[in-house]
Amino acid sequence: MAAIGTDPGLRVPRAHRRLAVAPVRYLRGGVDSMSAVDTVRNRLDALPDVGLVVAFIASIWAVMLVLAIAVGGANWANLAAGFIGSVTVLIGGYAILALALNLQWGYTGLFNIGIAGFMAVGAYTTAVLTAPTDPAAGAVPGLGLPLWVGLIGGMAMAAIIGGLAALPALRLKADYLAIVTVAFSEIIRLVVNWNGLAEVSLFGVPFGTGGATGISFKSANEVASTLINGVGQPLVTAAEGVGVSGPNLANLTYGILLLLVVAASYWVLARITNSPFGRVLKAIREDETVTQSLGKDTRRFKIKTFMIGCALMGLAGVLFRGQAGYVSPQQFRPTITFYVFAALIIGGSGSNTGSIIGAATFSGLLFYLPARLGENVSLGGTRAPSNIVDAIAGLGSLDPLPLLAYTISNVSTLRFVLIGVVLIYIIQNQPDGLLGHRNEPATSVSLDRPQSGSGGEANE
Amino acid sequence: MGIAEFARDGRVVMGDRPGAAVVAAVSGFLLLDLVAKLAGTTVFFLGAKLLGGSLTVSSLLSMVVDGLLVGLAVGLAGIGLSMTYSILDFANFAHGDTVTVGAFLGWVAAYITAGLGTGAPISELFMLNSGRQLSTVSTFLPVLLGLVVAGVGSIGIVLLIDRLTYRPMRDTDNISLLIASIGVALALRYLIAFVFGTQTSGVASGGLRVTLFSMISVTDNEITLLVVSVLLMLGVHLLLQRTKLGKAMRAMADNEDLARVTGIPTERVIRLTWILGGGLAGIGGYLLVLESGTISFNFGWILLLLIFAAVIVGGIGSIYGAMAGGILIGLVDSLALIWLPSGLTRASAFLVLIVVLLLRPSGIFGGVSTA
Amino acid sequence: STEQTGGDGGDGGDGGDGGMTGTGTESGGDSGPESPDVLMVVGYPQSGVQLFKDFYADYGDDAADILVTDGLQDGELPSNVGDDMSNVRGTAPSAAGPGVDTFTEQFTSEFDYEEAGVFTSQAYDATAVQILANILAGENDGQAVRDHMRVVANPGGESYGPSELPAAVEAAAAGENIQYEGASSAVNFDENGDMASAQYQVFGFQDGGGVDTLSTVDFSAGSDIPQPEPNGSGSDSGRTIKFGVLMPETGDLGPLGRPIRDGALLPALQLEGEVDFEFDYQVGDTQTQAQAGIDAANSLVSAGYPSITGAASSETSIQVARNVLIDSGVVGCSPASTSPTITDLEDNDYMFRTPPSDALQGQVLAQVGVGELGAETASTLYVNNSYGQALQEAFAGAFEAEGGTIVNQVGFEQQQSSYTSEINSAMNQ
Amino acid sequence: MSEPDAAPRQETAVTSDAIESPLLEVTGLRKEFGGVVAVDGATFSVAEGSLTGLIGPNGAGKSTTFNCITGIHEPTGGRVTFDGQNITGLPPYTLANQGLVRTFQIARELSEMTVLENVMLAPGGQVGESVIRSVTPGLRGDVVKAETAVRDRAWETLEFFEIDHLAHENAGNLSGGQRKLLEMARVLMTEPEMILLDEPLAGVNPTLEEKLLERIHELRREQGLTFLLVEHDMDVIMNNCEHIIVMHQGSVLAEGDAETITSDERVLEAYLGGDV
Amino acid sequence: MSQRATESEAVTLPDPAERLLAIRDLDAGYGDLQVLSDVHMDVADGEYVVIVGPNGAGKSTVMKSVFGLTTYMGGDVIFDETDISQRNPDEIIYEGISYVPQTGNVFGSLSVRENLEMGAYILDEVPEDRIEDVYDRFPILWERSEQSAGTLSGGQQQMLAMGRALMLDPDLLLLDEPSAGLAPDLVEDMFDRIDRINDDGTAILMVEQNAKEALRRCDRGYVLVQGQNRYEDEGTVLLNDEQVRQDFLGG
Ligand SMILES: Nc1ncnc2c1ncn2[C@@H]1O[C@H](COP(=O)(O)OP(=O)(O)OP(=O)(O)O)[C@@H](O)[C@H]1O
Ligand SMILES: Nc1ncnc2c1ncn2[C@@H]1O[C@H](COP(=O)(O)OP(=O)(O)OP(=O)(O)O)[C@@H](O)[C@H]1O
Ligand SMILES: CC(C)C[C@H](N)C(=O)O
Ligand SMILES: [Mg+2]
Ligand SMILES: [Mg+2]
Repeated sequence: MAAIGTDPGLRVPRAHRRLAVAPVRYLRGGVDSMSAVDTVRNRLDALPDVGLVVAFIASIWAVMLVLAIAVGGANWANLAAGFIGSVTVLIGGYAILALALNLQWGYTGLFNIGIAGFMAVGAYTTAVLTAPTDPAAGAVPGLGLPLWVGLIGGMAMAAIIGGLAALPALRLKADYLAIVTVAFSEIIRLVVNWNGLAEVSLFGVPFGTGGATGISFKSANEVASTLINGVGQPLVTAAEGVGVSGPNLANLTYGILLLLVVAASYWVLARITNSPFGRVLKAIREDETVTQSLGKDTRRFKIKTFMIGCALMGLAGVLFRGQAGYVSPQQFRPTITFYVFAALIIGGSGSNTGSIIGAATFSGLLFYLPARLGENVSLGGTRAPSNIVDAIAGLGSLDPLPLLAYTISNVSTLRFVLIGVVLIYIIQNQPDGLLGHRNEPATSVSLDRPQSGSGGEANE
Repeated sequence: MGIAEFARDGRVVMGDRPGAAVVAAVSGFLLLDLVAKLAGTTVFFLGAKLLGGSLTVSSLLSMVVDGLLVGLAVGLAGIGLSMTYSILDFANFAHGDTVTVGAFLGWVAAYITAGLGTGAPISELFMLNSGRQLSTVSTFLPVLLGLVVAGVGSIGIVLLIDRLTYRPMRDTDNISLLIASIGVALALRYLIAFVFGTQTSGVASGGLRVTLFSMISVTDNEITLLVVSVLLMLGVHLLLQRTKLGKAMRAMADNEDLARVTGIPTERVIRLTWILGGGLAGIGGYLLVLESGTISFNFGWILLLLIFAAVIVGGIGSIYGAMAGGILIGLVDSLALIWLPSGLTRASAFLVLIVVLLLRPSGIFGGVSTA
Repeated sequence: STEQTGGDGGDGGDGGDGGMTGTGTESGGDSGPESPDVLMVVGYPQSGVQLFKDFYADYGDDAADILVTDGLQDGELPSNVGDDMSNVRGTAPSAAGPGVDTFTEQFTSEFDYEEAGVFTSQAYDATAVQILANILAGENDGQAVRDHMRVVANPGGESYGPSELPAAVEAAAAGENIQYEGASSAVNFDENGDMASAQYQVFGFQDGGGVDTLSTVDFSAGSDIPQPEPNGSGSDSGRTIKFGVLMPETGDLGPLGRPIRDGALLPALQLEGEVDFEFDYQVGDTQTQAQAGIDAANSLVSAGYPSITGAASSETSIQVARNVLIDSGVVGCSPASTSPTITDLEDNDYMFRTPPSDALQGQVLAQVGVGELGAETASTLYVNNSYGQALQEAFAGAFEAEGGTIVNQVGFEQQQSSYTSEINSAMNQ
Repeated sequence: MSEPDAAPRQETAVTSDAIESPLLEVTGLRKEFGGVVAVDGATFSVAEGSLTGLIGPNGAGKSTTFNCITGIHEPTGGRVTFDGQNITGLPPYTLANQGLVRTFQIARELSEMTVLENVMLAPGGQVGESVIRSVTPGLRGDVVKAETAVRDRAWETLEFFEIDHLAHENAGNLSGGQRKLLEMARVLMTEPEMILLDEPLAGVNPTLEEKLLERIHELRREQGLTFLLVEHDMDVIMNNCEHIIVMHQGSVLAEGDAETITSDERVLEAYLGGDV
Repeated sequence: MSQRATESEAVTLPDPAERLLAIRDLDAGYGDLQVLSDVHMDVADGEYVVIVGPNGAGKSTVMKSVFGLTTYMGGDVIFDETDISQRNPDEIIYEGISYVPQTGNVFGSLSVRENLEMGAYILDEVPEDRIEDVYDRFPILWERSEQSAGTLSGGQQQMLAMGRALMLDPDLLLLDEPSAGLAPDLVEDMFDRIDRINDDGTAILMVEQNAKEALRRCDRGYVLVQGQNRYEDEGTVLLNDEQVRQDFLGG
C-alpha cells in the first residue's frame, strides 16, 4: 500500500478552512449573507479603537446637529447644543454602565441584572453623604460632606453591597444569579422607597433617603456649572453670542466630563482585562470547575470582579441618574438594567470598545433620537387622535394622516418596540455585536509564536 | 418520626445547614408572634416589645384568601414559564408580557361582546374604557368567551414569536435566548402601550359576593379564578402524565441533538411547549384581571418577578411546584403585612425567593418532576 | 382600639415610624378593632381605580364614609371602579374667577370634553399670565418673564378677563401695566407666588359620570399682594412667544393631566390668528414621575422656553423647580400643585402657582368630615409623595382640632397591582 | 448502591507501608451519593516519582476517588494526605497550588478561549493575576515580563503535543482527541508535583498514545513528577506502571506490580475477565 | 497523492445492489468550517465497516453527517436508495438507522429506564421485551434502572447508550467509539456483542480507536485523514499493512 503523505498529524491546511460553498442547509450556523452591517463594520475595523469610538460619537453629534438645523429655525444653535449636550450625557452614563456590565458579564459571565440596585446604592450613598445638613423646606437633611467624599463613599458602598450580594449568590448558575440580583435590586429600591427610612436620626444626626420623595444633594453637575461660569466664562459669552444658552453649555460640559470618566474607566478596565487576571475571568465564564482545578481561587476573582463592576455602577448611579442633583426610587426600576444590557449587546459583550459603541448607539440613536423626532415633527394641522381606533378609522376614509399623527405622537412609546426589535435582530444575526467578533485575547503581550529567542514586545 | 430522630435531624440541620437553621428559627418566631397577635397579647422583654399585638382571625383569613387567589393566578402563569424554562432551557423574560397580551386579547373580546347592543361606541369598547364592569355572574358568556380568546390568542402570539425570534436561534446558548426574550418583552409591552395606551382601565367587578363560614367573603370572579386555575392545573398534569410528551420534553431539555437522533420530533415538542405555556400565561393574565378588576399595559411585567419567584421556589420544571410556589409567594406577599409595613411586603416576597435559591437552589419541589 | 398591622404612620408626623412592627396605642382590654367613621383618601386617579375596586370588593358600600381630594376628582372614576361611589365626598379648589363661564364654554367647544375638569381653569390662567408677562417683558427670557408675572396679574392697571385676552395682549405689547382676572380666580400672586384667595368646592360623584358640586367654601388670605412696576418695553408685533407645558399625559395622573394640558394650551389656540404674535409651545410628559418630569423639563429648557406651565403633581413641581428651573432661570407656573411645601420653596421667585395651598384644603376636608358626615374617628390613606403626605397631615391636624380622633395613617405607592393590604391597615381590620 | 458485601473485604492486599516515600496517601476514603456508596473505604498510597495505575471495572469508583482527592467532591469519610499534609476536603485551587492537579475523564476545554489562552491560563500564581499590578503603571512591567515567559513556555508545550497549529483556534472546535491533548498540556503548564490522569488515553490514537506515554516517563525522569493513572487499556497499564491499584466496588481489591496483579485470582475474576 | 484508494474501491466494493449506505463526495462541516471533503464510503446490507484515523480526522463528523447533524456542503448520503443528505435527524431514524454518539449520548437527567424508553420513542408502545433484552445484556443497568443516567460512571453510560440504540432493531447502527472508557472485559464483551448484532443482520458503521481489535473483526475498514479518504480495504489487509500500522496503529 502506498502511503499518501507521510505526516499522520492532524493539521488541516489553512486552505481547507472556510471552503463553505453554497451553504444549503443550516443546522447550526446563522445566515451567511454579507449584511449592510458587515460592510460598515469592515470599514470600521480599519480604525484603531480610540479613533473608532471618537468617530462614532462625533457622527452621532453630527446627526443631532442636522436635526437641530432642520427643526430649529433661528434657534438652531441653541437647540443643537441642547441635543448634543443631552445625548452626550446619555452616552457617557450608559457607557460607564456598559463597561461595568461588560466586566461582570462579558468577561466573567456573571449575569447581573441588578444593575439598577447597585446604581441606587451608589447614588443614595453619595446623596446622603453630601446633601446639606440644613435642607430646603420639605427636603431631607444629609451629612453635608464634600462631593468627592460622597463619590468615593458611593463607589465604596456599592462595591461593599455588591460584594455582600455576591458572596452567597455567586454559587448559583447564571440565570439564577440573574434572578437573585434583580430581586435584590428591587429590594434595594423598595427599601429606599420605604417611608420608614425617609428621615431617621442616628446619634442625633438626622439624615435619610427621603422615601418615595427622593433626596436632593449637591450634584456633580454643579462642578460643570462652576467650571463653565468660572474658567469658561469667555466660552459662555461666545456661545451666547450665537444663541446657545448657559444651561445648555453647562450640560454639554458635563457630558464631556462624563466622557472623560468613561475614558478613565476604559483605561482601567482594559488593563484589568488584558492581563492574566482577565484571562482567569474568561476561564471562569467558560468552566469554573476547570479553572479551580488549575489552581485559581475563582470565588475571590468573582467577588473582586463583582465589586469593581458594582463600584462603577454606583458611580454611574450618581453621575448619571443623579445628574440633576436629585435621586428618587423611580429612577432605579429594573428597566434601566435592561437598557444597559441592550446597549452592551448591541455593541458586543466581551469587548470594552464594543461596550462604548453600543452605549452610544443605544442611547443616542435608539433612545434619544426617536423621542426628539417625535417632538419636532408635526403634520401640519392634523391633531393626533386620542386613541388608535380613531386613528385607524381614518384609514376607512382613505386618510392615513390620523394614523400617522397618532404614530408620531406616540413615537416615544414606539422607540421601545424598536429597541426590542433591534435587540432581537442583533442577538440573532450579530451575536458578537455591531463590531462583530473581535479577537481580544486577555493578555498583556503579543501571543504570536516567539521567534527563537526574542521575547514578545510589550503591549504597554 | 420518633423524637430521637427528630432531634438528630435537628442537629444535622443546625450543623450542616446553618442557613436552614436560621430560617427555621425566624419562621418559628414569626409563628409565635402570630399566635400572640391572634390571642391579643403582647410580650415585653427588657422594656421593649418583643412580640404580639393584636390581629383578628377574620382579617387573617381575608389576607389568606387574598394571597391564595393571587398565588393561584401567579402559579397558573408560572406553569408556562416553568415549562419553557426547563424545556427550552432559558428564562423567558417575555413571559410577563405574554400574560399581559393574553389578558388584553381576552378582555377586548369579552368587552366587545358584552358591549354589543348597548350602544357604547366601538372605540371605547376596544380601548376598554366604556366603564362597564364585567363579572362571571352578570355577564357569563362574554367572560367565558374572553377566557377562550385569551388562551387561544396568546397561543397564537407565542407561536408567532417563536417562529420569528427563537426558532432561528434554536442552537444558541440559553443566555442569548434570554436576551432575545428581553427584546420580545420590550416590543410586546410597548406595542400594547401603543395600541391601548398606558392608562389603567377598570374592567371587572365582582357581581356577587358569597360569605363563607361567616368570615370569608369572596366574589364570583374570585371563585372563577379558583375553579379555572385548579382545573387547568389538573388538566395539564394529566396531559403530561398520560402521553409521552412529558418525558419527551424532559429528554429535549436534557440534550436536544440526542433527542433528535432518538426520533423525538423536537420542533413539535417545542411547539407544544409554547402552546401550553402561552395558553396558560394568557389565561392566567385574564383571570388575574378578572380578580383584581383592572388592566394596564405593564401589569404582567410587574408581575414577572413574582412569577419567577413562584417558579424557582417551586422548582423549575415541576408543575405542582409552580402552583405551590405561586401560592407560597402570594401568601407571603399578603401575610407579610402582619409583620412589615406595607411598603416592604413586596420586598419580603423577593427575600423569600433569594433565601430559597440560596438554601435549596433546585427549589422546594426540585428534582421531583411531576410532569 | 389598636393598630396591629405595621402600616406606615401612626404618629401624625411625616407618616413614618420606622418600626418593623406596628405602633399604636396599647389598649388593655381588646375589644376588637373598629373601623373609623371616615376614611380620607389622598391619591391620583389611576391608583384610585385599583384602590377603590379593592375597597369595595372587601368592604362594600357602607363600611365607612370616604373623603377624597382634588387628585381623585375624576368623573370617570365610578364607572371605572364599578360602583356608584355614593359614600364618597370630595373637596377640590374650584373655578371661581370672573371669567369662568367664558373659559368653560371655550374649553368644551375647542376640545371634546363634557365639562371643564379640575384645574383646567387654573391651567388656562397660568398660561395666559405667562404669555402676557412675556409680551410685556419683550423677550423670551426667564428672568424677564418672572419679573412681569405679578405686573400683569396683580391689581394695578386695566383689568382683562379670558374673553378679552386679545385686548390684554395688545395692551401688554404696548407696555401697559395690566391686571389679568382669570377663570379660576382673580389671579393675584403673593410674595411666595401663591394665590391670595381661594374657593373650594365640595363634590360628589354623579350617577352617569361626572361630578356634582354640592357646596363651596371661600377663603381669602390676608397676605399682601405686591404690585411691582413694569420695566419691560412691551413687544413689537410678529414676535414669537415661547412657553412650555409640562404635564402628566400618562401615568397615575394621566386622566386629569390631559385635560389640564389642554387648558394650558387654550390661550395660545385662542390667540393664534387673533393677535400679531406667533406662538411656539411644546408639551413635555412627566408621566406623573418626578424623574421623568425633570428629564422633560430639561428638554424644554434646552429648547429655549423661558417659562413653563406645570407641573401638575406637587412632587414633580417641587423637584423640577429645585433641579431645573431655579438653576436655569426658567419660570414655572403650576396649575395644579397644591402642596404647602411649594409656598416655602427657595426658588428665587421662579415658581408660581394658580391653585391654593393644601393648608386650606385640609381644613375644608375636616369640616366636611366632622360637620357634614358627623365623623368622630378617621383614618387616612395617602399617596406617598409631597402632595399626599402634606394634605393628610393638614387634614389630620384640622380633624383633631375639631375634636375628632385619627385612627390610622397609611401611605401607599402609586400604581400597585393591589391595595388590599393598605386598605386593611387603614380600616384597622 | 446498597449491595451487601458478599465476601468480607480482604485487607491483606492493602499494604501501604510497603511504599517507601508515599507522596499521596488515601486512608479509608468514603463517598456516598444518597444511597449509592461510590467509594467505600478505599486505602492506598502513591510513591513519589512513580507512575501508579488505578484500574477497576466500570463504576468501581475511580473517578469518584479522583474527585474526592482533588476537592471536587467532599468525601463522606476518610482522609487524604499529600506530601505529608492533610488535604482532605480542601478546595481544588488550593490543591493545585500545592502541586496536585488532575485531568478530566471527559475533557473540559474552555471552549470560547483559544488553545493558547487555555494553556497560558494554567501556570499558578501569575504576577498579573492581581488587579492592582495589572492596573498600576509602575507595576505592569513585571506583569509583561512574567507573561512573556509564560507565553514562550506555552508555545513549547503546544508544540510538544502537536497542537501548536491550533494555537489561535477556539478550543471548542477541537476534536475529541485533540481536547484530551489540550487537557494534558494544560495541567503540565501548572508545573505540578503530581498529576492525576483520568483515562487520558481513551480516544487518543495509538501513535500519539505512545508519544504521550514517553513524555510521561520523561517527566518522571527529568522532573520527578508523580502520576496516578486511570486507564482501561491493560497493555498500557501493565507495560508502564510499576505499581497498580485495583479498585472494585469502591474499595481497593488488590495492589502490587503487574505480575502480582495478573496473578491475583480476585482481580482476574472481577476485572480482567481472565483475558490477559 | 496515490490513487490507491480509488483502485481498491473496485476490488472491495460491495455490489451496488447490496449497498445499504452510500456516501458520495460528501462535503460537510460546522458553520463555515469545512471538515470533510469528497468523502466516500459504503456499507452493504449486513456489512461491518470500521473507520479509523487520527484524532480530528473527521470520523465523528462523518457519523454526524449521516444523521444530519452537521452543516451540509455538498455530495450525497444515500440510504436504502433514498437520499437522506438533507433530512432532519428525527426523520432519519424512521429509515432504520440508529446512532450512538461519541459524547453526550445519554439523557443525563432521565433515569436509566426512561433513557431506554426514549430509545423506542418512535414506537407506539414501550417494547418491554426489548428493555428486558438490554437489561439481560447489561445487568448493571437493571440494578440502576431508577438512577438518573448522568450519575452513572463513564462506562455505565456507554452501555446505556448502546442499549438505547438497540431499542429499535435498526438496519444500520452507527457507533462512535463504543469501547472508549470500558473496562477490558467489557471491551471484549462489547466487541462480541457488536459481532452478534451484526450476525443478526444489522449493518454496522463504527469508529474505533481500539483500531487493531476493530479491524480484526470487521469486514472492511476505512482510514480517514484530514477529512479525506486515505486508505480502504478489508480489515485484515489494513491491519497487516506496514504503513498503516506504523502511521495509525502505533506499530
Ligand atoms: N453524582 C452521583 N450520584 C449518584 N451516583 C453516582 C454519582 N457519581 C457517581 N456515582 C456512582 O458511583 C459509582 C462510581 O462511579 P465512578 O464514576 O467513580 O466510576 P469509575 O470507576 O470512574 O468508572 P468508569 O471506569 O466507568 O469511568 C458508579 O456506580 C456511579 O453510578
Ligand atoms: N462542533 C464543532 N464545531 C466546529 N468544529 C468542529 C466541531 N466538532 C469538530 N470540529 C472539528 O472538526 C474536525 C474533525 O472532528 P471530528 O470530531 O470529526 O474528529 P474525529 O475524527 O472524530 O476525532 P477523534 O478521534 O479525536 O474523536 C476537528 O478538527 C475538529 O476541530
Ligand atoms: C393634578 C392634581 C391632582 C395634583 C395635586 N393637587 C398635587 O399637588 O399633587
Ligand atoms: Mg470514570
Ligand atoms: Mg470523534
